[in-house]
Amino acid sequence: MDFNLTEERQMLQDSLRRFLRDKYDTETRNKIIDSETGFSGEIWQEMAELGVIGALFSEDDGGFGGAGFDIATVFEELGRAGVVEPILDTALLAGGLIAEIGNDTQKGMVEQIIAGEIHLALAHGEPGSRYDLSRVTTTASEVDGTIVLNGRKSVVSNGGTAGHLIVSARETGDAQDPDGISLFLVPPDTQGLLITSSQLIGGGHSAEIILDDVHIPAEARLGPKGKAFPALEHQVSRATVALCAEALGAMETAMALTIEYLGQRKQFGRPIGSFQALQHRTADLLIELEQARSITILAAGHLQDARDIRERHVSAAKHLIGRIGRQISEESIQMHGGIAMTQEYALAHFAKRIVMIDHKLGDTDHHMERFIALGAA
Amino acid sequence: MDFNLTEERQMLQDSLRRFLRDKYDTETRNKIIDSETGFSGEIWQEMAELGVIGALFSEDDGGFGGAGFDIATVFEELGRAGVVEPILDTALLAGGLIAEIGNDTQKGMVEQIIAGEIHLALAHGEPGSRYDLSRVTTTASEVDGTIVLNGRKSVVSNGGTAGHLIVSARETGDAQDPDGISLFLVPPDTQGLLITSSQLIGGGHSAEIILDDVHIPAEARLGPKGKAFPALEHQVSRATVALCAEALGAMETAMALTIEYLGQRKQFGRPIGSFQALQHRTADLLIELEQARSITILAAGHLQDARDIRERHVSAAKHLIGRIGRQISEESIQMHGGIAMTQEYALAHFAKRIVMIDHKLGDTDHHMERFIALGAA
Amino acid sequence: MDLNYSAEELAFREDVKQFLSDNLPAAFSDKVRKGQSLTKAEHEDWHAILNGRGWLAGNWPVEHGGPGWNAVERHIFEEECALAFAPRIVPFGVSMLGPVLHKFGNDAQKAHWLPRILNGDDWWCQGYSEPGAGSDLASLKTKAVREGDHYIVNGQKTWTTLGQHANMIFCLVRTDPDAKAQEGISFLLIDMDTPGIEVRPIILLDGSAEVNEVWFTDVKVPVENLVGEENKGWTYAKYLLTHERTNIAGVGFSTAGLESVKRIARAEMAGGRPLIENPHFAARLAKVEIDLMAMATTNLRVISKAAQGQAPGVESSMLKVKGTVIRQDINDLARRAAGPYALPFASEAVDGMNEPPVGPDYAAPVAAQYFNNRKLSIYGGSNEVQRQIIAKSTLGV
Amino acid sequence: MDLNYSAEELAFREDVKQFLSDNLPAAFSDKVRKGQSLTKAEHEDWHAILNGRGWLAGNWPVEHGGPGWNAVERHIFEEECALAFAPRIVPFGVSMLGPVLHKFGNDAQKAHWLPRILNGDDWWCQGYSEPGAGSDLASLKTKAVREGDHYIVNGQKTWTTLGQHANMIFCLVRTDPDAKAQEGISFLLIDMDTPGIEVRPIILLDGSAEVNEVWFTDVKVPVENLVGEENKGWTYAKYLLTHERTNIAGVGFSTAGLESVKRIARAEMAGGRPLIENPHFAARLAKVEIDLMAMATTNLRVISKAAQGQAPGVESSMLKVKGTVIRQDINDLARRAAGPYALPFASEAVDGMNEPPVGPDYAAPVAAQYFNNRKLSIYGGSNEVQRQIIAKSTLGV
Repeated sequence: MDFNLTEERQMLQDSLRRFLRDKYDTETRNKIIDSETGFSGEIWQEMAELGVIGALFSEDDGGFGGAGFDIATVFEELGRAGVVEPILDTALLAGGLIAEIGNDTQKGMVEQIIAGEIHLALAHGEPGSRYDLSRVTTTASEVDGTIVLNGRKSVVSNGGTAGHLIVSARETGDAQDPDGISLFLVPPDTQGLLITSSQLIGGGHSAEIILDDVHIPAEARLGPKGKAFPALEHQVSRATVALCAEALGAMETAMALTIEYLGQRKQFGRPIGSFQALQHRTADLLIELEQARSITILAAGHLQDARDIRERHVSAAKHLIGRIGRQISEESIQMHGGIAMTQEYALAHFAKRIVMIDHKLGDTDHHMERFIALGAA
Repeated sequence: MDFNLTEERQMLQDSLRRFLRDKYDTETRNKIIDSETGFSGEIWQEMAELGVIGALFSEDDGGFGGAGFDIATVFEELGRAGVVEPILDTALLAGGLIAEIGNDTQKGMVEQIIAGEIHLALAHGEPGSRYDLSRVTTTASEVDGTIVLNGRKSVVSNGGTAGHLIVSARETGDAQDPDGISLFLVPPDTQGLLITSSQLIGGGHSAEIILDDVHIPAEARLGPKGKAFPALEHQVSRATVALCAEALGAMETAMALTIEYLGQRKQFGRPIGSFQALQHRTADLLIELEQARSITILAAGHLQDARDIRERHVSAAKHLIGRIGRQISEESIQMHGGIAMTQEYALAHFAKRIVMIDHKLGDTDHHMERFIALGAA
Repeated sequence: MDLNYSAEELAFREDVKQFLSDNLPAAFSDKVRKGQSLTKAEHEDWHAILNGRGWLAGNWPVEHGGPGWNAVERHIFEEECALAFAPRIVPFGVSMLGPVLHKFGNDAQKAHWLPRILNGDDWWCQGYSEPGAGSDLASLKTKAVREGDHYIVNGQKTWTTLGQHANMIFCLVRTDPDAKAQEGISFLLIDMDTPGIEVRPIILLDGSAEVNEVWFTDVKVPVENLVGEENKGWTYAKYLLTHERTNIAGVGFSTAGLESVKRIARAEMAGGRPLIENPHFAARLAKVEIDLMAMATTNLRVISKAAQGQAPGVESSMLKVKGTVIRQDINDLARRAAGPYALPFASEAVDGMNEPPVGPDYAAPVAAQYFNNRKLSIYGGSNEVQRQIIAKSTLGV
Repeated sequence: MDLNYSAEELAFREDVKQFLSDNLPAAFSDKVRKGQSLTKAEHEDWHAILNGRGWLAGNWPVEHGGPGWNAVERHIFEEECALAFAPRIVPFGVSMLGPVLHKFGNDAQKAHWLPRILNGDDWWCQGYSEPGAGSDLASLKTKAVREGDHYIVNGQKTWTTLGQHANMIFCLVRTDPDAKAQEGISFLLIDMDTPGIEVRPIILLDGSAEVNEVWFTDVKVPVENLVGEENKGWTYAKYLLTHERTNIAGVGFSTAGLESVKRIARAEMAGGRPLIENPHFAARLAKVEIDLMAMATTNLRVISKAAQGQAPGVESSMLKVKGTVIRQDINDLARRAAGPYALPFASEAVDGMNEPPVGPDYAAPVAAQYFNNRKLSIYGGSNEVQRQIIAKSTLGV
């Protein structure tokens, strides 16, 4: 049993933390958020050079990490600095799928991903799918080696700016059936794709994507026909751990800002941190922050275990992060008062980011139900 | 709209409060709790003379009240004083059923009930029924004008000391079917009845009752054959409002004791009520106490409405009382510290009584589910 | 005890319903339902419609042009407006300044300003809060120095809601710098067009620009714009804070909000069934609904006492805390119910732009409203201040 | 990072399991599982069994007869004991007095008292709390006045757990009445058979009689029973409070408790299905289980640091608060799960009487345990005191 980071991860954490502390303040972030693409190519490139993306892939895939604790280390720092660049979409969701089930040609993209040269998005969610991972109604029909996609994908993070889309579509089975789902690599300029991009609360962009008779070659299929679900679930669980770690980092910053503010701000002639009611609430938040840290460690540590154990821990983590995230986010704002409501004060971003993570890859109730179901199974 | 008590109810409240303040201190109560029957016949008689029982019956039935606010007025006072006498079982559950569906002979008992001369119990719950009111597996079979009862009744409040039992049994239908349930007046000395009494936490006694070929005459049936459920549900809803009001009164006392203690008790050289963390928690409890009062008023006020409206409000009330009850009970103990854990300090009884009410006639989750189901219907 | 409204009250409720059905423009209620902001002109139109019926200033006495409602009637009116998704009455002139002028204004001030409020000639805003003064109003620093028949005002106000639309501001200013914290404060009416005033928007975390900073640099204010006595402003401010507490429980808003959540939860599918049938979501909904049932009854108890002439005491603070917690819980449920579609940022939800929304209509405003309404427990005397008031009045230590 | 136990640790865990399976009397674990109290003789038997294996005093160094375990091994032992429903080791001699004597006792005291603790010759109890002194230990009033080679002790102690079984008590007494609050306190060992000592049981709200008041009237205590220096007792008490914090998180108890709740919820039927399938109950269970998963990991993080020689800081306070809240939540679930059968009062659950239980076995103790364990957040430094420690160490104000 050892809860210390390895030397390599410690170095990556240190250098990433230093880099972001120097480069990523609230003003910079707000400019990035309001920019055309919603992210900074420059920052992206520099993070790639620091090894941030390579740390998310195993050595076999050309990276130098890829384990749960690598993911947690990177995303805790991204969360701590409030980074809005969609590394999760490119490197974990799309990149992870290519590395896991892509053929040798497709896997050639991983090197470019690690180098920070290409951006990807996973177009999976649909208007009616909510958080059900196996619900896919977009269809893929194959005729003479050509595949035709029809359907609609919703709230596709990074979908408007990605150079490559991975689109899920159903080849067989009912709408909810895990079996029968395939993944396809689709260039965004393919005819029949209508992509409408919009800003997300808390940073980043997403796209609504309509697929109207989109023709792609059969070689665009990623992995075996209709059997993509296990890989999808696996990569989503890795991304879910990343979201937990990101939220953890963001909560650390929210608490640090709150504690600093409680010490500085005076009301009725005393620092507000000297008021016992706020002290005890702060203590409760600090306790919950440790709970959030522990459940993230636990999920990261079980990411390489068998499916049921892995998913049960991941759902436990995302549930608890959602629960604690709401508490820390709301309490940080409340204990600050009005200032926390302003866009130009750092906390505003962190509070939004933490709460909106509850809307990504399953919310706290969804994962609680899943935790219960996995335990009963 | 008028939230003032009528003059009659105000008088009853005043006289009952005065009587109990004089007669019913912690030492007295603890002696009553540990006595053979678990209640004081003397106190019972005096309360009957004050009109406490008569206030629970309508004028048509020989009383002078019987409405929701009469029930709430009486039971709030009983709760405030921590009274353990099982008036609810005799007067509301059993007495209410006799008044509602009894024939003229049976109704003759109401006068005796009001006079405080007889004690009754409703033997309805069974080992597997939990809080499901329509689950009855005890059977009644009629042969030649004689009814034979077989089954088991569990946690029958006042079942060991009542002079008359009302036993529910199934004449037709499945175990969960509301239809097919009848009620029978059974003298406790009838052959085939095995009654084992035990103490309840928070005061009072209950009995486990085994019915082994218990023969009773057909005239012992209360109301029409197999059609007792609506009356049962109605009287249980009246009793549920009584429990809510009792819990409300007990919570008022718990808060009063807590507030008094916070002002007196010193720690680190200051009254502990001057510590802001406790002040804010006290404020939250006082807010919830008002919530508890309001939901009780609301349920009492809808007790005479149509079934669905009535039951929806009653379930809302019992749910909220369970939720707030736990909070006020636990927080009162916590803010007191060790002293609250001792039997001889008044709070101990109130804390227990409040929490154990959640185990009577449906707990907070049961009533939440019922509230949801009644809304969806 | 009687939980029922009287026949007169029920008839009045029907009147209000009918009036709203006849006179509330669908374009306005649509915007409110979708969480969109009204333009200045739309606000003014709605005020004019209400004023035409004599119902703009529900808490004003008849002699000043109010309808003479008691607490129950005011409650009925507010509740029906909320349920019909009517725009909020902009409170600064009608609900806040009005009562202060009724009680403390001189005859000239009453004659001049009160009709202008009803007629919509002035758009008032509030200059109370200052940077660094949050719930501790007594520590404010904006100074007014008497020079001849003017005050010269210097300082800064903040959290000035809708100040961008206003031509008038009522301010608390420090007129005696040597007095103790709560003394030496005066209540001034200031024309926003006076040279030296600058209004800068504060962008909030939901992207909205509804609050402002107002800067005063050597602003000349005629002495006749002083309300009441110099250095007694704190008294008037406290009085106003009490009057601001009308409808503090927000029962109508919560009731309407809960209906919106149910609409979303009926439309959203989760695991192949409507979300509203999901037991965990249904449980969250039921708990808030029951909390609201209880709180609405507490509110009626307070209103009923007020209609009988008893002033509400600590109950106002209780209703403030519970009322805002319930509204925030409902906002939280709405964002949960919307699922992934809560993520896209819908700028029109808050500042009146009109891009087509991403995803279902109902999802567009929910996250912004959730974040924006974090303010409910902060402003108007934070919930911490309210808890302190409740505890002090009970514990007495 | 590595969440796995080492091969040695796993082997040790197997050893402990095997030992418990071979040596823990079923009659004892049965009583623990049913929430019944052990008799004095049963407690002593269990201590003797553990001592026979050298495992009675897990936190004692080898030189004094301890097994020399590090924090991880201690944790494994405690967890396995809890999961096997082994009786708790009575902590007063082994976990509390022992470490104080190791560090502050003189050689004679060590030679005399330590073997007697291991051998079960003495049953120790604790004389810290006094009426009116709760979490504020420094305000204690029991006096010890030196007269020749004795102290004369007068005063009253309370909350003395299992004092009815004890022949020895270690006490904090005031030896310098003029010193400031936390000074002038000494640490005395007192024979309970000395004339002038009276033990009176305190009946708790669950009917149990496990705690006592102890009255001292002119009790003569030989000066050689003073531990360490006169007037330095506060230092030793603080040291002891730290040592009392071993297993402060109670992970094993909570894990075993959660299993009990699941057993009840599988057996209880609600609406025709096992209660554990009821979504609302399942949700309560899942939340606590997940809280416990996280807290157990925090606990391991602290233990792992401790095994590496780092002293736990504010984490102890965090584990105290979260650990007790989780245990209390589990007690709350157990009482809910039992339904109406939680109502009957089962006196054997707490004081060793043996009436047949009403209803299923599992239901008998749950309500009493729920009420009894309200103490968890009160004693050992109340959760309020712990929050204060956490806040102070972070906010520094």
